[in-house]
Amino acid sequence: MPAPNLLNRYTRPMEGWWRRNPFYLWYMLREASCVFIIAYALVLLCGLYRLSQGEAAFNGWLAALATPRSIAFHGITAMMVLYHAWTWFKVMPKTLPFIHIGGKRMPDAAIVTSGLAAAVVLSALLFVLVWSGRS
Amino acid sequence: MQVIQADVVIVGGGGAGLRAAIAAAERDPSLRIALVSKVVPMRSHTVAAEGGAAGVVRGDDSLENHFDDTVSGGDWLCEQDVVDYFVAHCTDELVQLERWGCPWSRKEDGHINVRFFGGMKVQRTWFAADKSGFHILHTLFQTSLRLPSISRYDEFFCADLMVEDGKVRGVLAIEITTGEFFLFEAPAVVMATGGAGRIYRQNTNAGIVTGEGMGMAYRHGVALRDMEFMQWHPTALPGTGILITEGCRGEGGILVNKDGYRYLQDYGLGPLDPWPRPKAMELGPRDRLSQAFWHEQQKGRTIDTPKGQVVHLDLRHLGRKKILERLPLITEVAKTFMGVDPVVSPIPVCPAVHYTMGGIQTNVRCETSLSGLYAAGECSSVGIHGANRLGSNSLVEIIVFGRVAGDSAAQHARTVTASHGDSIRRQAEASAQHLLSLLGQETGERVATLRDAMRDSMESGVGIYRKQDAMQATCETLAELRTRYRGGVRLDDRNRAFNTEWLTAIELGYMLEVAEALAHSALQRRESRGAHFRLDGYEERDDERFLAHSIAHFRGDGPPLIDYAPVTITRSAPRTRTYGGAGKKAEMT
Amino acid sequence: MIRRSNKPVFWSLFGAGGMVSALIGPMLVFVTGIAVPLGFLLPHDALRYERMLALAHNPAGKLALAVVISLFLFHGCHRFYHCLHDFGIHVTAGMKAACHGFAAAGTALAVYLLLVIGF
Amino acid sequence: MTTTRIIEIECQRFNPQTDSEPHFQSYQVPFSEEMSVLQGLQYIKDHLDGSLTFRWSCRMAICGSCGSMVNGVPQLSCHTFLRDYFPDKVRIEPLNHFPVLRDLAIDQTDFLAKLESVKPYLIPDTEKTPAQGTYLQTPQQMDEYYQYSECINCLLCYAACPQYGLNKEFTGPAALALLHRYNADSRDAGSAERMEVINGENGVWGCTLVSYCSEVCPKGVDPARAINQNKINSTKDYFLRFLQPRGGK
Repeated sequence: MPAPNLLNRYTRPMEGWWRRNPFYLWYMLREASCVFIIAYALVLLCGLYRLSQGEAAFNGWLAALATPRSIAFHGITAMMVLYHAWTWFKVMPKTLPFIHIGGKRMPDAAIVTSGLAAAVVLSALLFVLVWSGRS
Repeated sequence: MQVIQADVVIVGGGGAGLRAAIAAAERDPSLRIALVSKVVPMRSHTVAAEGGAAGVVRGDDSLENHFDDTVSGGDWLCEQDVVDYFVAHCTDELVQLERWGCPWSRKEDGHINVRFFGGMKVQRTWFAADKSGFHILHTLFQTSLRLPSISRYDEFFCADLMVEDGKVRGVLAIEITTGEFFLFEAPAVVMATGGAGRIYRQNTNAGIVTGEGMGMAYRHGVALRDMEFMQWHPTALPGTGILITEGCRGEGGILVNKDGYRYLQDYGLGPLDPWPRPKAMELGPRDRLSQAFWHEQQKGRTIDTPKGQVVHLDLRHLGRKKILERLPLITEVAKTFMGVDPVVSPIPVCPAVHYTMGGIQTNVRCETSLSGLYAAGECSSVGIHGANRLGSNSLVEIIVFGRVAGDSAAQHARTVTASHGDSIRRQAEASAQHLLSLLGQETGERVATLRDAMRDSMESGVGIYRKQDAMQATCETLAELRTRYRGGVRLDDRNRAFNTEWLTAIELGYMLEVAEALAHSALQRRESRGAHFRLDGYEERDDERFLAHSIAHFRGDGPPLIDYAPVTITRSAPRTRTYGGAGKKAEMT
Repeated sequence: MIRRSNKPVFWSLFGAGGMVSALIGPMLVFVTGIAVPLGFLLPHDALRYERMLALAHNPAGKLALAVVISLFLFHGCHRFYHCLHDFGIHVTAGMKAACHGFAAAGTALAVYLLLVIGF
Repeated sequence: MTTTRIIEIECQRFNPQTDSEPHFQSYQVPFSEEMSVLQGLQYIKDHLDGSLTFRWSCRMAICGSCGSMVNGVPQLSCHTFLRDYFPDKVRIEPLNHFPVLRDLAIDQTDFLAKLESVKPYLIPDTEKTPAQGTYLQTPQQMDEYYQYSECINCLLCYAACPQYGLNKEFTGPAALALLHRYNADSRDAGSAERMEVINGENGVWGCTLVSYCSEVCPKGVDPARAINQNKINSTKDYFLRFLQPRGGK
């Protein structure tokens, strides 16, 4: 048989690649969180617009927030943003150079933990701030 | 057939081949250098070397020490002038690697760290954790990328040498992807194809270590020297033959038999204390350690496992920290392939074929008897290993003599005028037709059948210990296997593209011939020296008759012709090889 | 010569937004979208008009609001076009510009509104 | 001896001379406790079907030849064991994202070109001769780059990286990890030369931190980290050039 000069090459298509492995599904879920973050920013923007229009308008916005549909949306958004936050801190060590403390390399787990701790502290502060303003 | 014009063709992309390519390219950037390798360079077997490379750096060490360790380790079968050249250039080459980025392990102050290896008086082994070969290979490969005059032909299987009028004229290779033939025409060819450990069943070598480079030179009339000297590594994993580095013992690991007894003290390697101590006990030379295992097995003091007889390599006393820091690869290998964590249990080990001391005969300039053909690394016999290679000498051999071979070949290529290639092309066509005929065989045996028969026969006839009858039987078996091979192997795969079965069949043809050269060299050496140990009345070294290199000459379909050549002895006359306490005494007197 | 990517600009904004949303995002969504509207853990009037207006009048409050809205948008929009790419949709320069433009427009609107609200 | 069991190994087959699409073929392979997937393939090659094509060499996870998709996960077949799949079957495919040459053998030329593009060699300040001795480098300085030097180029990370699958121009995990290995080496002065690769659209910016590359790496190299800390370096480089237009040279 003569040596073939032009050989077929087969390259597997990428269609549906994210379904091939659970790792990719979790990645896609993380990326999908962006839609909810955008939507939430628009909700806030809308609130700011209503605030600029006066008390009645702003109260309308507040009332809209209390509708079941809005609560459901914010429920899902909260979960997605929470997942985003978790993945954000989990990959944080990968975005940093090695940190040496006293000649020892800081373990990745410590970086992840400090990130999560910062989130917990700041979230608690935010909660207290809002809570302290109750009438 | 495609024809490629080059000035220097280097066959083999391991440590020696890459070092040769770099040397040739640096010597003369106008040379066209073709690096032909059956695997992408970083897959070469250099990658698997663990322990390290010897180079004198400590104030309490000297070139003389390195010379003595090498020559006595080689049981005085070394070319002493070559060893002198070698030890004088080791450190420079290791420093050069460092300057190219090799991550040698360091001391706290930033200087290179060195460790003990078997058969060494003073710590001299440069190491990069226990991945020294890996780092050397990748450093050389990556450095070679800087040099535009090196053209790489990755996954080109070199199948034959082109020779005319006693001169090498190039090589014939198969592009593995397509199965197409390529003729590389060049006035200088460097063989850097590695050893032949795969002619044995139980070995530490990668699947590509099949010795066809030796076989090609041999078939074209270049002698194979000292082939009977195969090194068994005393510590490999049973079953797979995966290597457990000597570095383990350098760090203080001990070998014990089934009674937990450090049996090496019974074989002239003791006393036990102090430990670790150079050239004694577990840091004795590899041949002695492998032989001691054999004796323990005869006495029924080894441990019986489903994968064969083993002894235990115990590292536990070193402690978790040191084990993980100095021997991370071994820890991982033992866990994965044996399910043993060296921190908590001893590793079961047994000897396995490790290194081919003999090979293509060359002089100190890596020249062979065939004009224009050079050889370096494990495929060559430049003369530094003698009858038993000292641990840590092979990794440094590939860079010292890889460089020499590259330099010599470049120089040769500059002085020789290119000739027209019509007759060479006809020769290449003929060779290609012959190789292609293997593809068409309708009848015959499976490659694996012949290959396994060869391996079993090598294990039984030319193993750690050798006897006349068994060696004779192996020689006969090999002759018969060669006949059967000529009778035809039948391939399942008749395609040209990426036909690895076809390549294995070509390899097998060369392997059988190399195996035959080995077996006959062994049969005719009626003495015991280094790694060649006989139990049939020739247990002693016989300097009267055998202080000589065996030289195997190819004789077509018949058995090889074995003759002998003198050993160059400049200043170290043969003495008794002594290790352990006896060694201490011998040195003092 | 390899052309330099302009990603550093948008990646910085993406990263800043990702960090802010990771640090306080979940709590912010919980407070404004769940706790206050339901009166769960926090009273209904925690976000009452006067208090929010005071926040928007305060320079630090203005900054906080602008930063949250803007960075959330930049973070989300950057990731959004990567998402399109991941789904095998070819992302043109125009689509990238549209994504970043959307975030920039949202930012501009927020700043404008904060100025309208006054000090 | 341990008892011999039979496992089904299903291999993707593709012959470039006759096939336009791959298909699967099953083999019944007897195996023992310590047998790797590679040994299973070798058994097939030796005894059942000599035409099955795959690369292998060291069989101890250091040469990087034998990467393949084992039940959908990029693995070194010598380092993956049949016992872990029995009694289910094992499905072996060539590494994802690469063109298939034949059966399990993929075309690695694209990777080799990318490796070369990152200048993976020491670019010293001034060339010195061996006579001048070695550089000094403390263990802590080594620690900055050593893990990235442990890459065996097995390409599992490329098979794990959807960004490489979607965009073949992306330089990819192993090559960028090696780039960083040299940049982080205290002996090297070539960072500025390599910055161009980092800064490009297909340099570190082709990565979206899926980080599966680091997950599948058999040597703990963590290419995702090498890439993503360079996003910060690239960003600094982007803005600093406005402050010092000739900076970095």
